[in-house]
Amino acid sequence: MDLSLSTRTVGDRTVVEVGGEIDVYTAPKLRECLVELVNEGNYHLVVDMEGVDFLDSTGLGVLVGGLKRVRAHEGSLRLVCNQERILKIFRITGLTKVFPIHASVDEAASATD
Amino acid sequence: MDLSLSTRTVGDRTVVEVGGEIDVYTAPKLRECLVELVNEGNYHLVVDMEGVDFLDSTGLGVLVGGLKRVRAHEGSLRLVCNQERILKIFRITGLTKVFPIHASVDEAASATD
Amino acid sequence: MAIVELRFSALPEHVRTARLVASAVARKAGVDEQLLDEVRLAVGEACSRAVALHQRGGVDTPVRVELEESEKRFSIEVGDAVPSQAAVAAGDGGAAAEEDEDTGEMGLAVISGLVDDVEIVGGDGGGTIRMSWPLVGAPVR
Amino acid sequence: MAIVELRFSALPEHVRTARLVASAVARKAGVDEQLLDEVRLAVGEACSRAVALHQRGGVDTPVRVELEESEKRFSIEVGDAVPSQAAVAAGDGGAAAEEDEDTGEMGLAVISGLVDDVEIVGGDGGGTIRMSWPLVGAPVR
Ligand SMILES: Nc1ncnc2c1ncn2[C@@H]1O[C@H](COP(=O)(O)OP(=O)(O)O)[C@@H](O)[C@H]1O
Ligand SMILES: Nc1ncnc2c1ncn2[C@@H]1O[C@H](COP(=O)(O)OP(=O)(O)O)[C@@H](O)[C@H]1O
Repeated sequence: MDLSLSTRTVGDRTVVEVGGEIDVYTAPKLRECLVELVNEGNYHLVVDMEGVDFLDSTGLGVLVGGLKRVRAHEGSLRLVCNQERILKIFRITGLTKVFPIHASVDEAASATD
Repeated sequence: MDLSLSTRTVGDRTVVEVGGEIDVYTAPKLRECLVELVNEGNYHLVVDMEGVDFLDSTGLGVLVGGLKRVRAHEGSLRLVCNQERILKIFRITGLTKVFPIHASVDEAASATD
Repeated sequence: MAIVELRFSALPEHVRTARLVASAVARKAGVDEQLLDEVRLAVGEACSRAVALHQRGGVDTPVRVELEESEKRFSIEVGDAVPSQAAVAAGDGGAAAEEDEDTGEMGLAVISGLVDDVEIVGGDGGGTIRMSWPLVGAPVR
Repeated sequence: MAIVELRFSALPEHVRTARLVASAVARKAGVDEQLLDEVRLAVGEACSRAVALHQRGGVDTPVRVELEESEKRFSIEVGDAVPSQAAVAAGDGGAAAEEDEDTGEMGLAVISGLVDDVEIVGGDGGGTIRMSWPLVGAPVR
Protein backbone atom coordinates (compact mmCIF):
# COMPACT_ATOMS: atom_id res chain seq x y z
CA MET A 1 0.00 0.00 0.00
CA ASP A 2 2.96 2.34 0.37
CA LEU A 3 4.74 4.15 -2.43
CA SER A 4 7.63 2.43 -4.12
CA LEU A 5 10.01 4.06 -6.60
CA SER A 6 12.70 2.51 -8.72
CA THR A 7 14.73 4.08 -11.49
CA ARG A 8 16.53 2.58 -14.50
CA THR A 9 17.87 3.68 -17.86
CA VAL A 10 16.42 2.50 -21.18
CA GLY A 11 18.33 3.93 -24.15
CA ASP A 12 18.41 7.70 -23.65
CA ARG A 13 15.40 7.66 -21.32
CA THR A 14 15.19 7.39 -17.57
CA VAL A 15 12.36 5.15 -16.48
CA VAL A 16 10.79 5.65 -13.06
CA GLU A 17 8.71 2.68 -12.01
CA VAL A 18 6.11 3.75 -9.47
CA GLY A 19 4.14 1.34 -7.29
CA GLY A 20 1.51 1.70 -4.57
CA GLU A 21 -0.48 4.76 -3.58
CA ILE A 22 0.30 8.28 -4.76
CA ASP A 23 -1.61 10.64 -2.51
CA VAL A 24 -1.22 13.79 -0.44
CA TYR A 25 1.03 11.88 1.97
CA THR A 26 3.29 10.04 -0.44
CA ALA A 27 3.36 12.48 -3.38
CA PRO A 28 6.25 14.49 -1.87
CA LYS A 29 8.49 11.42 -2.25
CA LEU A 30 7.65 11.21 -5.95
CA ARG A 31 8.27 14.94 -6.36
CA GLU A 32 11.65 14.61 -4.65
CA CYS A 33 12.58 11.76 -6.98
CA LEU A 34 11.64 13.70 -10.12
CA VAL A 35 13.38 16.88 -8.95
CA GLU A 36 16.52 14.91 -8.23
CA LEU A 37 16.52 13.20 -11.63
CA VAL A 38 16.21 16.53 -13.41
CA ASN A 39 18.89 18.09 -11.21
CA GLU A 40 21.19 15.24 -12.19
CA GLY A 41 20.61 16.02 -15.86
CA ASN A 42 18.00 13.43 -16.79
CA TYR A 43 15.62 15.35 -19.03
CA HIS A 44 13.83 12.51 -20.81
CA LEU A 45 11.66 10.70 -18.30
CA VAL A 46 9.23 7.83 -18.57
CA VAL A 47 7.01 7.33 -15.54
CA ASP A 48 5.70 3.78 -15.46
CA MET A 49 2.37 3.83 -13.58
CA GLU A 50 1.42 0.18 -14.10
CA GLY A 51 2.01 -0.63 -10.41
CA VAL A 52 0.04 2.34 -9.10
CA ASP A 53 -3.04 1.37 -7.05
CA PHE A 54 -4.23 4.84 -6.21
CA LEU A 55 -3.62 8.28 -7.69
CA ASP A 56 -5.13 11.58 -6.62
CA SER A 57 -4.81 15.21 -7.66
CA THR A 58 -1.73 15.74 -5.50
CA GLY A 59 -0.05 13.03 -7.54
CA LEU A 60 -1.25 14.66 -10.77
CA GLY A 61 0.19 17.94 -9.55
CA VAL A 62 3.57 16.34 -9.00
CA LEU A 63 3.54 14.86 -12.51
CA VAL A 64 2.62 18.26 -13.97
CA GLY A 65 5.45 19.77 -11.94
CA GLY A 66 7.85 17.18 -13.36
CA LEU A 67 6.69 17.96 -16.89
CA LYS A 68 7.33 21.68 -16.39
CA ARG A 69 10.80 20.91 -15.10
CA VAL A 70 11.91 18.69 -17.98
CA ARG A 71 10.39 21.10 -20.51
CA ALA A 72 12.57 23.86 -19.10
CA HIS A 73 15.42 21.73 -20.44
CA GLU A 74 13.66 20.79 -23.67
CA GLY A 75 13.06 17.36 -22.22
CA SER A 76 10.05 15.06 -22.11
CA LEU A 77 7.92 13.24 -19.57
CA ARG A 78 5.93 10.28 -20.83
CA LEU A 79 3.59 8.06 -18.90
CA VAL A 80 2.97 4.36 -19.16
CA CYS A 81 -0.51 3.36 -18.06
CA ASN A 82 -3.08 0.78 -19.11
CA GLN A 83 -5.27 0.88 -16.02
CA GLU A 84 -8.69 2.24 -16.87
CA ARG A 85 -9.32 3.63 -13.38
CA ILE A 86 -6.06 5.58 -13.43
CA LEU A 87 -6.56 6.77 -17.02
CA LYS A 88 -10.00 8.02 -16.01
CA ILE A 89 -8.42 10.51 -13.60
CA PHE A 90 -6.20 11.91 -16.35
CA ARG A 91 -9.23 12.18 -18.58
CA ILE A 92 -11.44 13.95 -16.02
CA THR A 93 -8.79 16.58 -15.41
CA GLY A 94 -8.00 17.05 -19.10
CA LEU A 95 -4.42 15.87 -18.56
CA THR A 96 -4.61 13.28 -21.34
CA LYS A 97 -3.99 16.31 -23.57
CA VAL A 98 -0.92 17.31 -21.59
CA PHE A 99 0.86 13.98 -21.14
CA PRO A 100 1.78 11.49 -23.82
CA ILE A 101 0.41 8.22 -22.41
CA HIS A 102 1.77 4.92 -23.70
CA ALA A 103 0.81 1.27 -23.38
CA SER A 104 4.31 0.00 -22.57
CA VAL A 105 7.71 1.21 -21.45
CA ASP A 106 9.17 0.10 -24.79
CA GLU A 107 6.67 2.20 -26.68
CA ALA A 108 7.31 5.20 -24.44
CA ALA A 109 11.08 4.82 -24.62
CA SER A 110 11.10 4.81 -28.41
CA ALA A 111 8.50 7.56 -28.92
CA THR A 112 9.79 10.86 -30.28
CA ASP A 113 6.78 12.87 -31.48
CA MET B 1 -12.90 -10.87 5.11
CA ASP B 2 -16.45 -12.18 5.54
CA LEU B 3 -17.46 -15.33 7.33
CA SER B 4 -17.67 -18.53 5.33
CA LEU B 5 -19.12 -21.80 6.56
CA SER B 6 -19.13 -25.20 4.94
CA THR B 7 -20.19 -28.51 6.39
CA ARG B 8 -19.22 -32.08 5.53
CA THR B 9 -19.28 -35.53 7.14
CA VAL B 10 -16.14 -37.43 8.12
CA GLY B 11 -16.99 -40.84 9.59
CA ASP B 12 -19.45 -40.23 12.41
CA ARG B 13 -18.42 -36.61 12.82
CA THR B 14 -19.77 -33.46 11.24
CA VAL B 15 -17.01 -31.08 10.24
CA VAL B 16 -17.75 -27.35 10.01
CA GLU B 17 -15.06 -25.49 8.13
CA VAL B 18 -15.04 -21.83 9.16
CA GLY B 19 -13.26 -19.11 7.24
CA GLY B 20 -12.88 -15.34 7.63
CA GLU B 21 -13.76 -13.18 10.60
CA ILE B 22 -15.84 -14.33 13.54
CA ASP B 23 -16.91 -11.24 15.42
CA VAL B 24 -19.93 -9.57 16.97
CA TYR B 25 -21.40 -9.06 13.50
CA THR B 26 -20.78 -12.47 11.95
CA ALA B 27 -20.98 -14.72 15.04
CA PRO B 28 -24.79 -15.04 14.80
CA LYS B 29 -24.34 -16.87 11.48
CA LEU B 30 -22.03 -19.39 13.12
CA ARG B 31 -24.45 -19.82 16.02
CA GLU B 32 -27.30 -20.45 13.59
CA CYS B 33 -25.23 -23.05 11.79
CA LEU B 34 -24.35 -24.93 15.00
CA VAL B 35 -27.90 -24.78 16.32
CA GLU B 36 -29.20 -26.17 13.05
CA LEU B 37 -26.71 -29.02 13.00
CA VAL B 38 -27.67 -30.06 16.53
CA ASN B 39 -31.37 -29.75 15.74
CA GLU B 40 -30.83 -32.07 12.79
CA GLY B 41 -29.28 -34.64 15.11
CA ASN B 42 -25.57 -34.04 14.55
CA TYR B 43 -24.07 -34.32 18.03
CA HIS B 44 -20.41 -34.91 17.23
CA LEU B 45 -19.00 -31.75 15.74
CA VAL B 46 -15.52 -30.74 14.61
CA VAL B 47 -15.08 -27.02 14.01
CA ASP B 48 -12.13 -26.43 11.70
CA MET B 49 -10.73 -22.98 12.48
CA GLU B 50 -7.72 -23.08 10.16
CA GLY B 51 -9.27 -20.54 7.80
CA VAL B 52 -10.25 -18.09 10.56
CA ASP B 53 -8.51 -14.70 10.35
CA PHE B 54 -10.10 -13.10 13.35
CA LEU B 55 -11.88 -14.40 16.42
CA ASP B 56 -13.25 -12.42 19.34
CA SER B 57 -15.14 -13.19 22.53
CA THR B 58 -18.49 -13.21 20.75
CA GLY B 59 -17.14 -16.05 18.62
CA LEU B 60 -15.86 -17.83 21.72
CA GLY B 61 -19.30 -17.46 23.26
CA VAL B 62 -20.90 -19.11 20.26
CA LEU B 63 -18.47 -22.03 20.45
CA VAL B 64 -19.17 -22.44 24.16
CA GLY B 65 -22.88 -22.34 23.34
CA GLY B 66 -22.36 -25.07 20.75
CA LEU B 67 -20.49 -27.18 23.25
CA LYS B 68 -23.31 -26.90 25.77
CA ARG B 69 -25.79 -27.94 23.12
CA VAL B 70 -23.96 -31.07 21.96
CA ARG B 71 -23.24 -32.06 25.55
CA ALA B 72 -26.96 -32.02 26.28
CA HIS B 73 -27.06 -34.92 23.82
CA GLU B 74 -23.88 -36.55 25.08
CA GLY B 75 -22.11 -35.27 22.02
CA SER B 76 -18.75 -33.58 21.47
CA LEU B 77 -17.37 -30.41 19.96
CA ARG B 78 -13.72 -30.47 18.94
CA LEU B 79 -11.69 -27.69 17.44
CA VAL B 80 -8.98 -27.80 14.81
CA CYS B 81 -6.52 -24.95 15.13
CA ASN B 82 -2.80 -24.46 14.59
CA GLN B 83 -2.72 -20.68 14.45
CA GLU B 84 -0.84 -19.26 17.39
CA ARG B 85 -2.77 -15.97 17.41
CA ILE B 86 -6.09 -17.79 17.57
CA LEU B 87 -4.86 -20.32 20.16
CA LYS B 88 -3.73 -17.40 22.29
CA ILE B 89 -7.31 -16.21 22.66
CA PHE B 90 -8.44 -19.62 23.89
CA ARG B 91 -5.53 -19.63 26.31
CA ILE B 92 -6.22 -16.15 27.72
CA THR B 93 -9.81 -17.04 28.43
CA GLY B 94 -9.00 -20.45 29.88
CA LEU B 95 -10.97 -22.19 27.14
CA THR B 96 -8.10 -24.51 26.22
CA LYS B 97 -9.30 -26.47 29.25
CA VAL B 98 -12.85 -26.59 27.93
CA PHE B 99 -12.31 -27.50 24.28
CA PRO B 100 -10.29 -30.38 22.91
CA ILE B 101 -8.06 -28.66 20.33
CA HIS B 102 -6.48 -30.72 17.57
CA ALA B 103 -3.83 -30.16 14.93
CA SER B 104 -5.81 -31.64 12.03
CA VAL B 105 -9.33 -32.64 11.04
CA ASP B 106 -8.19 -36.27 10.80
CA GLU B 107 -6.90 -36.19 14.34
CA ALA B 108 -10.07 -34.55 15.62
CA ALA B 109 -12.33 -36.93 13.69
CA SER B 110 -10.67 -40.01 15.16
CA ALA B 111 -10.28 -38.71 18.74
CA THR B 112 -12.47 -40.35 21.34
CA ASP B 113 -11.05 -39.39 24.75
CA MET C 1 -27.69 10.90 12.34
CA ALA C 2 -24.37 9.94 10.83
CA ILE C 3 -23.85 6.21 11.18
CA VAL C 4 -20.11 6.74 11.28
CA GLU C 5 -18.16 9.91 11.89
CA LEU C 6 -14.42 10.38 11.68
CA ARG C 7 -12.44 13.34 12.92
CA PHE C 8 -8.74 13.64 12.36
CA SER C 9 -5.94 16.14 12.89
CA ALA C 10 -5.16 17.96 9.66
CA LEU C 11 -2.21 15.77 8.64
CA PRO C 12 -1.69 14.16 5.22
CA GLU C 13 -1.09 10.73 6.74
CA HIS C 14 -4.67 10.53 8.03
CA VAL C 15 -6.24 11.04 4.62
CA ARG C 16 -5.56 7.42 3.85
CA THR C 17 -7.44 6.40 6.99
CA ALA C 18 -10.41 8.46 5.83
CA ARG C 19 -10.34 6.69 2.45
CA LEU C 20 -10.18 3.33 4.20
CA VAL C 21 -13.14 4.10 6.45
CA ALA C 22 -15.23 5.60 3.68
CA SER C 23 -14.81 2.66 1.36
CA ALA C 24 -15.35 0.04 4.08
CA VAL C 25 -18.53 1.69 5.32
CA ALA C 26 -19.80 2.38 1.79
CA ARG C 27 -19.28 -1.26 0.84
CA LYS C 28 -21.11 -2.43 3.93
CA ALA C 29 -23.95 0.02 3.29
CA GLY C 30 -24.43 -1.48 -0.16
CA VAL C 31 -22.76 0.95 -2.55
CA ASP C 32 -22.03 -0.88 -5.80
CA GLU C 33 -18.57 -2.46 -5.87
CA GLN C 34 -17.88 -0.56 -9.11
CA LEU C 35 -18.44 2.79 -7.42
CA LEU C 36 -16.13 2.19 -4.47
CA ASP C 37 -13.06 3.45 -6.34
CA GLU C 38 -14.96 6.66 -6.97
CA VAL C 39 -15.94 6.97 -3.29
CA ARG C 40 -12.34 6.38 -2.22
CA LEU C 41 -10.95 8.97 -4.63
CA ALA C 42 -13.60 11.60 -3.95
CA VAL C 43 -13.23 11.32 -0.17
CA GLY C 44 -9.47 11.43 -0.51
CA GLU C 45 -9.66 14.60 -2.59
CA ALA C 46 -12.09 16.29 -0.23
CA CYS C 47 -9.96 15.40 2.79
CA SER C 48 -6.69 16.44 1.14
CA ARG C 49 -8.25 19.78 0.37
CA ALA C 50 -9.49 20.19 3.94
CA VAL C 51 -6.07 19.26 5.32
CA ALA C 52 -4.40 21.82 3.07
CA LEU C 53 -6.90 24.53 4.08
CA HIS C 54 -6.38 23.81 7.78
CA GLN C 55 -2.63 23.80 7.44
CA ARG C 56 -2.46 27.02 5.46
CA GLY C 57 -5.01 28.67 7.71
CA GLY C 58 -3.19 27.53 10.84
CA VAL C 59 -6.45 25.98 12.06
CA ASP C 60 -5.88 23.21 14.54
CA THR C 61 -9.36 21.77 14.86
CA PRO C 62 -9.86 18.38 13.23
CA VAL C 63 -11.18 17.64 9.77
CA ARG C 64 -14.58 15.98 9.93
CA VAL C 65 -15.98 13.17 7.77
CA GLU C 66 -19.59 12.08 8.24
CA LEU C 67 -20.96 8.96 6.62
CA GLU C 68 -24.69 8.69 6.38
CA GLU C 69 -27.03 6.07 5.04
CA SER C 70 -30.60 6.65 3.95
CA GLU C 71 -32.87 4.14 2.34
CA LYS C 72 -31.68 4.86 -1.16
CA ARG C 73 -28.42 6.74 -0.92
CA PHE C 74 -25.12 6.75 0.88
CA SER C 75 -23.84 10.24 1.68
CA ILE C 76 -20.49 11.56 2.75
CA GLU C 77 -19.87 15.02 4.11
CA VAL C 78 -16.34 16.32 4.52
CA GLY C 79 -16.09 19.46 6.59
CA ASP C 80 -13.23 21.83 7.19
CA ALA C 81 -13.16 24.54 9.84
CA VAL C 82 -11.83 27.33 7.65
CA PRO C 83 -14.33 30.17 7.10
CA SER C 84 -15.08 30.54 3.40
CA GLN C 85 -13.43 33.98 3.05
CA ALA C 86 -10.23 32.61 4.51
CA ALA C 87 -10.53 29.49 2.40
CA VAL C 88 -10.63 31.45 -0.83
CA ALA C 89 -7.63 33.46 0.26
CA ALA C 90 -5.73 30.39 1.42
CA GLY C 91 -6.68 28.52 -1.74
CA ASP C 92 -5.35 31.25 -4.01
CA GLY C 93 -2.31 32.03 -1.98
CA GLY C 94 -1.62 28.40 -1.47
CA ALA C 95 -1.77 27.49 -5.10
CA ALA C 96 0.51 30.33 -6.02
CA ALA C 97 2.79 29.60 -3.10
CA GLU C 98 3.19 25.93 -3.95
CA GLU C 99 6.12 25.32 -6.17
CA ASP C 100 4.48 24.00 -9.24
CA GLU C 101 1.01 22.72 -8.57
CA ASP C 102 -2.39 24.06 -8.02
CA THR C 103 -3.83 20.91 -6.69
CA GLY C 104 -6.63 22.57 -4.73
CA GLU C 105 -8.43 23.39 -7.97
CA MET C 106 -7.52 20.06 -9.47
CA GLY C 107 -8.96 18.25 -6.45
CA LEU C 108 -12.31 19.96 -6.92
CA ALA C 109 -12.16 19.20 -10.64
CA VAL C 110 -11.66 15.52 -9.88
CA ILE C 111 -14.58 15.48 -7.46
CA SER C 112 -16.95 17.28 -9.81
CA GLY C 113 -15.86 15.18 -12.75
CA LEU C 114 -16.29 11.98 -10.81
CA VAL C 115 -19.32 12.30 -8.58
CA ASP C 116 -22.79 12.88 -10.00
CA ASP C 117 -24.28 14.29 -6.83
CA VAL C 118 -21.97 16.80 -5.17
CA GLU C 119 -22.57 20.06 -3.37
CA ILE C 120 -19.92 22.43 -2.13
CA VAL C 121 -20.95 24.94 0.51
CA GLY C 122 -18.91 27.58 2.24
CA GLY C 123 -19.80 29.26 5.49
CA ASP C 124 -18.43 31.22 8.39
CA GLY C 125 -17.89 28.03 10.35
CA GLY C 126 -16.05 26.36 7.50
CA GLY C 127 -16.73 24.66 4.21
CA THR C 128 -18.43 21.39 3.48
CA ILE C 129 -18.32 19.02 0.54
CA ARG C 130 -21.38 16.79 0.37
CA MET C 131 -21.46 13.83 -1.97
CA SER C 132 -23.82 10.93 -2.36
CA TRP C 133 -24.07 7.63 -4.20
CA PRO C 134 -26.98 5.30 -4.88
CA LEU C 135 -27.40 2.14 -2.83
CA VAL C 136 -28.09 -1.15 -4.49
CA GLY C 137 -31.58 -2.20 -3.46
CA ALA C 138 -30.87 -5.77 -2.45
CA PRO C 139 -28.04 -6.52 -0.04
CA VAL C 140 -24.90 -7.01 -2.13
CA ARG C 141 -22.88 -10.10 -1.91
CA MET D 1 -5.82 16.03 21.37
CA ALA D 2 -6.87 12.80 19.71
CA ILE D 3 -5.22 12.52 16.33
CA VAL D 4 -8.11 10.43 15.06
CA GLU D 5 -11.56 10.03 16.52
CA LEU D 6 -14.28 7.70 15.33
CA ARG D 7 -17.92 7.75 16.37
CA PHE D 8 -20.38 5.17 15.18
CA SER D 9 -23.98 4.14 15.78
CA ALA D 10 -24.13 1.19 18.15
CA LEU D 11 -24.42 -1.51 15.49
CA PRO D 12 -22.32 -4.69 15.29
CA GLU D 13 -21.41 -4.05 11.66
CA HIS D 14 -19.42 -0.93 12.57
CA VAL D 15 -17.14 -2.73 15.01
CA ARG D 16 -15.15 -4.01 12.10
CA THR D 17 -14.65 -0.45 10.86
CA ALA D 18 -13.32 0.49 14.30
CA ARG D 19 -10.83 -2.38 14.15
CA LEU D 20 -9.76 -1.31 10.69
CA VAL D 21 -9.19 2.29 11.73
CA ALA D 22 -7.41 1.38 14.95
CA SER D 23 -4.95 -0.95 13.29
CA ALA D 24 -4.26 1.37 10.36
CA VAL D 25 -3.61 4.36 12.61
CA ALA D 26 -1.59 2.30 15.10
CA ARG D 27 0.61 0.95 12.30
CA LYS D 28 1.17 4.44 10.95
CA ALA D 29 1.96 5.77 14.45
CA GLY D 30 4.68 3.15 14.80
CA VAL D 31 3.17 0.40 16.94
CA ASP D 32 5.17 -2.76 16.41
CA GLU D 33 3.76 -4.96 13.65
CA GLN D 34 3.61 -7.85 16.13
CA LEU D 35 1.30 -5.90 18.42
CA LEU D 36 -1.22 -4.92 15.77
CA ASP D 37 -3.21 -8.14 16.18
CA GLU D 38 -3.53 -7.30 19.84
CA VAL D 39 -4.67 -3.75 19.09
CA ARG D 40 -7.24 -5.02 16.62
CA LEU D 41 -8.64 -7.60 19.02
CA ALA D 42 -8.69 -5.30 22.06
CA VAL D 43 -10.43 -2.49 20.19
CA GLY D 44 -12.91 -4.97 18.76
CA GLU D 45 -13.71 -6.31 22.22
CA ALA D 46 -14.09 -2.86 23.73
CA CYS D 47 -16.35 -1.72 20.89
CA SER D 48 -18.46 -4.90 20.91
CA ARG D 49 -19.01 -4.38 24.61
CA ALA D 50 -19.97 -0.73 24.10
CA VAL D 51 -22.37 -1.67 21.30
CA ALA D 52 -24.02 -4.30 23.51
CA LEU D 53 -24.35 -1.82 26.40
CA HIS D 54 -25.90 0.82 24.14
CA GLN D 55 -28.30 -1.65 22.60
CA ARG D 56 -29.42 -3.12 25.93
CA GLY D 57 -29.65 0.31 27.49
CA GLY D 58 -31.61 1.68 24.54
CA VAL D 59 -29.03 4.46 24.26
CA ASP D 60 -28.89 5.95 20.80
CA THR D 61 -25.81 8.14 21.05
CA PRO D 62 -22.79 6.87 19.16
CA VAL D 63 -19.92 4.78 20.51
CA ARG D 64 -16.70 6.79 20.60
CA VAL D 65 -13.15 5.65 19.80
CA GLU D 66 -10.27 8.07 20.33
CA LEU D 67 -6.79 7.34 19.05
CA GLU D 68 -3.98 9.31 20.56
CA GLU D 69 -0.27 9.41 20.02
CA SER D 70 2.30 10.66 22.47
CA GLU D 71 6.04 10.50 22.09
CA LYS D 72 6.32 7.02 23.51
CA ARG D 73 2.90 5.45 23.48
CA PHE D 74 -0.13 4.98 21.33
CA SER D 75 -3.40 5.12 23.28
CA ILE D 76 -6.92 4.13 22.45
CA GLU D 77 -9.96 5.11 24.44
CA VAL D 78 -13.31 3.47 23.77
CA GLY D 79 -16.24 5.23 25.38
CA ASP D 80 -19.82 4.20 25.82
CA ALA D 81 -22.62 6.51 26.93
CA VAL D 82 -24.20 4.16 29.45
CA PRO D 83 -23.93 5.38 33.07
CA SER D 84 -21.99 2.84 35.16
CA GLN D 85 -24.97 1.82 37.31
CA ALA D 86 -27.00 1.03 34.24
CA ALA D 87 -24.01 -0.71 32.66
CA VAL D 88 -23.66 -3.12 35.56
CA ALA D 89 -27.36 -3.86 35.44
CA ALA D 90 -27.39 -4.27 31.66
CA GLY D 91 -24.24 -6.38 31.82
CA ASP D 92 -25.72 -8.78 34.34
CA GLY D 93 -29.16 -8.89 32.85
CA GLY D 94 -27.74 -9.14 29.37
CA ALA D 95 -25.46 -12.03 30.15
CA ALA D 96 -28.25 -13.92 31.84
CA ALA D 97 -30.68 -13.01 29.11
CA GLU D 98 -28.45 -14.18 26.30
CA GLU D 99 -29.13 -17.71 25.34
CA ASP D 100 -25.87 -19.34 26.21
CA GLU D 101 -23.08 -16.86 26.43
CA ASP D 102 -21.79 -14.30 28.77
CA THR D 103 -19.57 -12.60 26.32
CA GLY D 104 -19.52 -9.27 28.14
CA GLU D 105 -17.33 -10.75 30.87
CA MET D 106 -15.32 -12.72 28.36
CA GLY D 107 -14.63 -9.56 26.37
CA LEU D 108 -13.15 -7.86 29.41
CA ALA D 109 -11.16 -11.01 30.18
CA VAL D 110 -9.68 -10.95 26.69
CA ILE D 111 -8.75 -7.28 26.99
CA SER D 112 -7.14 -7.66 30.41
CA GLY D 113 -5.36 -10.83 29.39
CA LEU D 114 -4.05 -9.25 26.25
CA VAL D 115 -3.16 -5.66 26.95
CA ASP D 116 -0.51 -4.73 29.52
CA ASP D 117 -1.72 -1.22 30.07
CA VAL D 118 -5.48 -1.03 30.42
CA GLU D 119 -7.77 1.01 32.62
CA ILE D 120 -11.52 0.63 32.88
CA VAL D 121 -13.44 3.54 34.33
CA GLY D 122 -17.13 3.95 34.89
CA GLY D 123 -18.96 7.21 35.38
CA ASP D 124 -22.32 8.90 35.22
CA GLY D 125 -21.68 9.95 31.64
CA GLY D 126 -20.71 6.44 30.62
CA GLY D 127 -17.78 4.06 30.80
CA THR D 128 -14.39 4.22 29.20
CA ILE D 129 -11.79 1.61 28.39
CA ARG D 130 -8.33 3.11 27.99
CA MET D 131 -5.51 1.05 26.56
CA SER D 132 -2.03 1.90 25.40
CA TRP D 133 0.88 0.32 23.57
CA PRO D 134 4.52 1.30 23.23
CA LEU D 135 5.76 3.00 20.08
CA VAL D 136 8.88 1.82 18.39
CA GLY D 137 11.40 4.64 18.79
CA ALA D 138 12.63 4.86 15.24
CA PRO D 139 10.11 5.09 12.40
CA VAL D 140 9.40 1.51 11.37
CA ARG D 141 11.10 0.27 8.26
N1 LIG E 1 -1.91 8.27 3.46
C1 LIG E 1 -1.11 7.33 2.90
N2 LIG E 1 -1.21 7.08 1.59
C2 LIG E 1 -0.43 6.19 1.00
N3 LIG E 1 0.50 5.48 1.64
C3 LIG E 1 0.65 5.70 2.94
C4 LIG E 1 -0.17 6.60 3.65
N4 LIG E 1 0.20 6.58 4.94
C5 LIG E 1 1.19 5.71 5.03
N5 LIG E 1 1.48 5.18 3.84
C6 LIG E 1 2.54 4.23 3.52
O1 LIG E 1 2.64 3.26 4.51
C7 LIG E 1 4.01 2.98 4.75
C8 LIG E 1 4.28 2.83 6.20
O2 LIG E 1 4.28 4.10 6.82
P1 LIG E 1 5.58 4.65 7.52
O3 LIG E 1 6.22 3.49 8.23
O4 LIG E 1 5.22 5.84 8.31
O5 LIG E 1 6.49 5.05 6.27
P2 LIG E 1 7.32 6.39 6.12
O6 LIG E 1 8.39 6.26 7.15
O7 LIG E 1 7.80 6.30 4.70
O8 LIG E 1 6.37 7.52 6.36
C9 LIG E 1 4.84 4.08 4.16
O9 LIG E 1 5.80 3.53 3.28
C10 LIG E 1 3.86 4.97 3.45
O10 LIG E 1 4.24 5.17 2.10
N1 LIG F 1 -17.94 -6.43 11.31
C1 LIG F 1 -17.70 -7.43 10.43
N2 LIG F 1 -16.90 -8.44 10.78
C2 LIG F 1 -16.65 -9.44 9.95
N3 LIG F 1 -17.15 -9.52 8.72
C3 LIG F 1 -17.96 -8.54 8.31
C4 LIG F 1 -18.25 -7.44 9.13
N4 LIG F 1 -19.05 -6.59 8.44
C5 LIG F 1 -19.27 -7.18 7.27
N5 LIG F 1 -18.62 -8.35 7.17
C6 LIG F 1 -18.64 -9.30 6.06
O1 LIG F 1 -18.57 -8.64 4.86
C7 LIG F 1 -19.44 -9.26 3.92
C8 LIG F 1 -20.17 -8.26 3.13
O2 LIG F 1 -21.18 -7.67 3.92
P1 LIG F 1 -22.70 -7.80 3.46
O3 LIG F 1 -22.76 -7.69 1.98
O4 LIG F 1 -23.50 -6.85 4.26
O5 LIG F 1 -23.01 -9.34 3.88
P2 LIG F 1 -24.29 -9.83 4.63
O6 LIG F 1 -25.39 -9.66 3.65
O7 LIG F 1 -23.95 -11.26 4.92
O8 LIG F 1 -24.45 -8.98 5.87
C9 LIG F 1 -20.39 -10.13 4.68
O9 LIG F 1 -20.33 -11.44 4.15
C10 LIG F 1 -19.94 -10.09 6.10
O10 LIG F 1 -19.71 -11.39 6.61
